Amino acid sequence: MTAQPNVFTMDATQIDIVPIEGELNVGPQHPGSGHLRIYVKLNGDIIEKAELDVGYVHRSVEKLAEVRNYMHLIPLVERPAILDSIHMNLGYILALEKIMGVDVPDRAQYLRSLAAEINRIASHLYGTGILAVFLGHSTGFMWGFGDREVWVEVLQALTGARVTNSYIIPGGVRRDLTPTIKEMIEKAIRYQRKRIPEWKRIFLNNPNIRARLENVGVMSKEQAIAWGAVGPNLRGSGVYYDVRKFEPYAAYDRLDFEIPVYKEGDAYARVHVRFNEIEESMKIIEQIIKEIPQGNILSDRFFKQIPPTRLKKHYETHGKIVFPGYYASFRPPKGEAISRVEAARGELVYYLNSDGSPKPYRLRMVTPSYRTIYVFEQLAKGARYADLVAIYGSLDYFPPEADR
Amino acid sequence: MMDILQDIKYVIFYPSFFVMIIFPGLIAGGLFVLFAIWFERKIAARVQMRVGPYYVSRFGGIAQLLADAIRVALQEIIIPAGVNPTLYVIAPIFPLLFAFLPLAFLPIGVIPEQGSVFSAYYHSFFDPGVNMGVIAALPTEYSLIAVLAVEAAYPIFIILQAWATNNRFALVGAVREAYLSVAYDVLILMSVIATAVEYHTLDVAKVVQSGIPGIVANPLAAFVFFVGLIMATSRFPFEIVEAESELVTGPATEYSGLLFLLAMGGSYFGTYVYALYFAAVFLGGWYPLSGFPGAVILFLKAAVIVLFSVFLRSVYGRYRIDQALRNSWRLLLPVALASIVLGIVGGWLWIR
Amino acid sequence: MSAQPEAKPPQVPQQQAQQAQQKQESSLSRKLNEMKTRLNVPVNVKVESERRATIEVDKSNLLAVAMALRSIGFDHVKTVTAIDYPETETFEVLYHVSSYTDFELAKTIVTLRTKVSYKDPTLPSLHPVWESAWTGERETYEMFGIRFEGHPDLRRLFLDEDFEGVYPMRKSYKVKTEGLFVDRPA
Amino acid sequence: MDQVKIREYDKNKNPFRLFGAHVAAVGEGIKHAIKPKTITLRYPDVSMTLPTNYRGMIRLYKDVCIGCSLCAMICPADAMKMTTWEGKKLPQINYGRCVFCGFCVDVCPVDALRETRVHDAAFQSRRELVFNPDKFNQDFDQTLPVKGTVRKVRAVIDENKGIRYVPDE
Repeated sequence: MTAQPNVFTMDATQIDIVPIEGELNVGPQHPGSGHLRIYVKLNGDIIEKAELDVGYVHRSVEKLAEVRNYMHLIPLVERPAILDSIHMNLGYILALEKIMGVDVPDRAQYLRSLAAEINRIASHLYGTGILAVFLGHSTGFMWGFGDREVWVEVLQALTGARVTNSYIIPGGVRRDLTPTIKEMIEKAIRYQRKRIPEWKRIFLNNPNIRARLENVGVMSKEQAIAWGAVGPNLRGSGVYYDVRKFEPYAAYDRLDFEIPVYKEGDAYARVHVRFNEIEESMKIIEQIIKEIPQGNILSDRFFKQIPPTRLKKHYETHGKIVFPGYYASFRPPKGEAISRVEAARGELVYYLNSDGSPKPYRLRMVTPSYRTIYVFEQLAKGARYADLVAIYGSLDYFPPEADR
Repeated sequence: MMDILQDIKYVIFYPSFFVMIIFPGLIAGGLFVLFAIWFERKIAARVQMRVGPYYVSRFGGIAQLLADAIRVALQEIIIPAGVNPTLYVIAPIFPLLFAFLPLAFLPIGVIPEQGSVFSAYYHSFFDPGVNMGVIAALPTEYSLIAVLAVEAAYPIFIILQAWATNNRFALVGAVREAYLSVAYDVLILMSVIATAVEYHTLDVAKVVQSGIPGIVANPLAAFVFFVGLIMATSRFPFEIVEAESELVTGPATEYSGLLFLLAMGGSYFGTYVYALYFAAVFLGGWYPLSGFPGAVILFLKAAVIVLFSVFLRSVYGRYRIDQALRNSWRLLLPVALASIVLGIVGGWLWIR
Repeated sequence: MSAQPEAKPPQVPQQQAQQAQQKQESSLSRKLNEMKTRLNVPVNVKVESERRATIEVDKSNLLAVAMALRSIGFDHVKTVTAIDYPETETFEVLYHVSSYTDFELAKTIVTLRTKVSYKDPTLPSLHPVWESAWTGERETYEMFGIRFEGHPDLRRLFLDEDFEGVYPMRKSYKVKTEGLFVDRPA
Repeated sequence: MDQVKIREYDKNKNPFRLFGAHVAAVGEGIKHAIKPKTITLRYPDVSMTLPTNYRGMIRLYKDVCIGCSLCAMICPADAMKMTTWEGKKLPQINYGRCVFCGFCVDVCPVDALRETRVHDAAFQSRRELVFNPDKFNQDFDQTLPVKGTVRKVRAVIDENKGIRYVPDE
């Protein structure tokens, strides 16, 4: 202890603390941990090391992929992140379509983007809610889930299920957009737009929340790149990267939207990115329902295989695609494909290797939260114990998605 | 026969007994705390797009809390291995006790010489400061400070409780309580000193009888005291000691059953007693009424404070411990100092 | 919220943008081939499209190639994937790498593939080159039993404590499946 | 590629603005306490009717079924299995495994499987979760154990309240 630092200007990391070491097992039965255990090594109030003991909700998707055929995998791959299931589904189908060489009609492309953006809003609201309850802000938690309910209701009308949508199939989508759903979406957008100022007053601009998030878990641009951060966490650190811009899939090359990037790299910037993305997503959805072209929602290759009587009964009257028998068990050609989509939490990568049999030889699924594990461990080092949950929440780390 | 009734009436309305046990003490306080928790859940539910307690009883689930309290009280009490069982069992009683005891010094009304049920005790509870009797369990001329002196013992027993449970989460919570108490005690004490200087007295009854509510005479002190109140009783946004997402339930982590009820009840009783004190010093207390109606007025004012402080749960998250400390020393301490200056000026120019 | 424009890249007119796109098509292969000549180790570069390329490399040269890739702007690993080929008793390990900083390279994913045999399932860890390989290498280690030498924390990640010695993602680890009929054996 | 715009959030920490933000937050809370936007339902007194295209429990039309096994082949969860029933190949379903993806319904070439809107079901044991073709052939019917009447409502998106419930006949 030589020169005393200025007590009023120093931050948490500069304080000399008499070493009092101890370990805390946060989770998996801990109210703030979710489905993982965080082994925290404390020195006073400062975390020396946080080790993530993951795997409590491991579903071994990659192993099961070896014994399931391609259609069976659609519900399986979306299970790890049911609140982001459209993206999980979409990434897998993109890889599969690359191997099969299927062209997707325009209308289906737009519908994919539509469902994905609705899902992105729902997922961001969920993430904000979880962050809020980690900070003790129970209203943010309930509001996140309450507002998400509106979008889930829209998704349910579109796909027929609340979260496990299984909406996207090879060659297209399963159900068409109807005027009723269009109207629902317009109302939902208007509702959400009205809600955002309220959110700002009670949560985002609340001095209490700002104090908890500003300068917490700061990740510089270089660190974000080195640690391989993804999605809003990466963009919160000032890196301009979004798969929707760099490798447009679905209808994104025809849509006009911005990618919010923040410079600061702290938890508050990450929350801001999410809020701005909700606004951007609503803009995208508005464009889609205005510009969506007419046409089929399934690739002609499969569409022709559906018997005309069934088409008439289901597609022409209810806008519902029924499957040709081909889907029950098909063999794509030999080959491999790698696809990436921008899921709500970040970049989602699928690597699919087909040996010509009805089952994939190898499916590799790298989810955004999986890539956040390392980021989380690094960010927690040197943080205060109370900030552990703030960092956890602001990274939007979702244990089942990481475990797969 | 009449004599016995008269005797019973004398005993019941004997201020020491009446204040501590009946009103606003144990019975009224206990019921009010249950109501406050119900209100906390119900108002949070309204803000949060939910319904809240609904099924138990017909009036918005108002008996839900009673049902919950009975359920928790009847749960098995588990005493962990490796603790001192005696200490473990008695530890949660102390915080509750020391949250409640300061009420003894707090006057809740004045006794007119005639016309009130309390008039019989006019002479034995005479306060020369206000030239009237006061309804207080232990009337003293130093009640402004005496209440705080007893209340200051509260955090020590929280630490004892955590120590007795031998749990790391509890210990971290206890350390936070220790740090926090350093911050809020200073604030509360300074705002009270400001008031004392302004009113030239250490007697709550005299402050009230002056007829000027503290919040008018010294709004800064009232604000600082209110923040200190929230901090001292672990209400949001200073619910740092029990921080659920970090520390499970802080010092109460290991407790179950009736002991859990006791361990958690302390902070609500603390809020209640502090609110009574706040209502007396800063909100004009019972003035201009006297006797029992005055006490009811005081109680209602305190109720508003308690309900507002539990309502804050639906607006705020919790601060970090270092932020709470820094804010209290950096932002509120200057305000508290200003309130003392204001107190001196006000006491010099206005209140004689 | 103040939105301050900062670090604007020069706005290119439509025509120039198209030219840039054509140039970009070749830029990946040009960059990779440049790297190959500079490296002076046997590598097999295959550019499949403007967005995908594969580099096959012997495991002894893996680290050198990774360094070279890093130096031309590939700054993170997306996935570390191992594939088991029981017929040849080899594992193939794939690193999918890309870039965040270089906007041209960000549009591409380069697969760095190498092979290890069952007999000596060790690879040099690429953690010193790309920190982001940390999770993927740990998972590949526990699922396939491939050791990454030089990895700072090579322990099991997802599996239970009692999974010692069994590598579930190898093809020799069978998953039971059921038939279509409940009353006839599959 | 658009222009890269790097934003910064407002870092103003003026104590008076902080105080103003506190007041705004508390005011917002009070506003919602006075005029709540409740969206939860008082289930089971009030129960929600699901939209017509909802993928609920599945019902088999035994007479229509041709026993082609496509449903069992496409079932991702091994819930749908074929069985020999009265000399005919018919599907049976195990609701303990069903994930309600609706693939079987969509793939059935003769529409022998249909989705119902029934969603809330309770069973006494796991054995009951397996529906043999006869049980599968009936509409799943289960009355909710509530005293009095259950009010049926339908969710409607509302611009001000998010979700509004209107009575459903």
